[in-house]
Amino acid sequence: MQIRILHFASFRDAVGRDADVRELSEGTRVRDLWASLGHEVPLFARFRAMPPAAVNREYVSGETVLQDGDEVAFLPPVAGG
Amino acid sequence: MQIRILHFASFRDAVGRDADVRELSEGTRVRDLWASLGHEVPLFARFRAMPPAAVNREYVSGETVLQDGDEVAFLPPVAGG
Amino acid sequence: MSYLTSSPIDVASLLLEARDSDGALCLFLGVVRNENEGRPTTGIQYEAYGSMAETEMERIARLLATEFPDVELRMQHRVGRLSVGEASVAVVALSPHRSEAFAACRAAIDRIKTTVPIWKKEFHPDGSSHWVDPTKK
Amino acid sequence: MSYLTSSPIDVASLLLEARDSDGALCLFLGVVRNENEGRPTTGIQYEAYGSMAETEMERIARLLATEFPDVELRMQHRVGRLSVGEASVAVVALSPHRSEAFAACRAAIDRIKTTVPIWKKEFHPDGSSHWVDPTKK
Repeated sequence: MQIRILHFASFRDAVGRDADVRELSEGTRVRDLWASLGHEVPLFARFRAMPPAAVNREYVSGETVLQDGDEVAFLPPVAGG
Repeated sequence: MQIRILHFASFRDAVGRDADVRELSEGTRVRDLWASLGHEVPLFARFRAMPPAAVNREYVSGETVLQDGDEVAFLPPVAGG
Repeated sequence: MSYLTSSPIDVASLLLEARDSDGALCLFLGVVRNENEGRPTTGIQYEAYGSMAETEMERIARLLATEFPDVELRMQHRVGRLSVGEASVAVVALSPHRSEAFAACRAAIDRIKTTVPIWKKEFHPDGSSHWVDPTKK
Repeated sequence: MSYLTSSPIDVASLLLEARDSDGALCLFLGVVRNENEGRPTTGIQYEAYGSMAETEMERIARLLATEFPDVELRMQHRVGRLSVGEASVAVVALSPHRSEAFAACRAAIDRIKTTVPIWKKEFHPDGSSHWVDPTKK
């Protein structure tokens, strides 16, 4: 199955792109995806805990199982206002 | 000595005028003036306690001794805002 | 600028020109409602002991400047006959951070309502009217 | 109306048209300051995860409508590059009485800052810039 990952703010700067498309095996959880990104992005590897994550524009927990077509984002600390 | 009394809102309605000039003897306190008004204005006689009073546009206590030329006002419950 | 006005409050101009250090602005507007204490209202007449009201609002401003040294405060109270939907009072508090802006704005309107010699007469649909007494609730 | 805007926030239009039952209006404006955490700032770039930010602000509005049933809430957040003195966010709470107007307005801005996916990059006089991380204080 295929999912889309969006990168924002400092995470986009660290990845160097604002989006990635990725093939995942069935049953992949949000936290599995974060762990695999940690092998590619040095900034991500430095996080002790997974940052807030969203699937299809809603906050989700790391246990959420990803589905084909999902839009996933890991969110740097928000700073609106 | 002579003082001026201003009447506002419901107190003006009760008195029928918005100001009075009055001759007072030396040493008259604010609360003495209120008591004497109570003999003339039925609404005032119904007050158990003296309402807030101002002399020359500042809140004062009933013990304040009036001076010649003072501008005195007894204030109905304020309701700004 | 005087604190009392008999013209409609110019809210836009009260909001203008924050200091460069201001990160937060809190505005409170009191608005004439269509009912009070369950009775329908068509309008309100605000009457002030003008010179004392100015003195008293200046005193409130001075005290709040001491309590909230980083806050710039602007206040205006309307007098005269107002219709439903018109603003009777405006308070603007500007400050570097939002906590003091909210706190100073709230403190200002609370004190205005408690100590400034302003009275209001409410008018009702049947043509009757009465002076509002907030102590009788 | 969408919650995000890339144009200057039109505060006047956010203040328009109280309901006849509204006696209180509380506006909060977040404004770009000239310094943050002791460092001078020349401007801020606001970036949003737009579609999710809209969803999240809608969720905040829905929750606050439950917590403050008498309050009408209006919110807008600016995105893009802003200069010192420009408004980045506006919250308006209208209600019959002032307590709920203040409380709902404060709750809204607090939640916007906590959960809406918006980020800001601060620019400094020396040309450098950095993403603000409120968790590192």
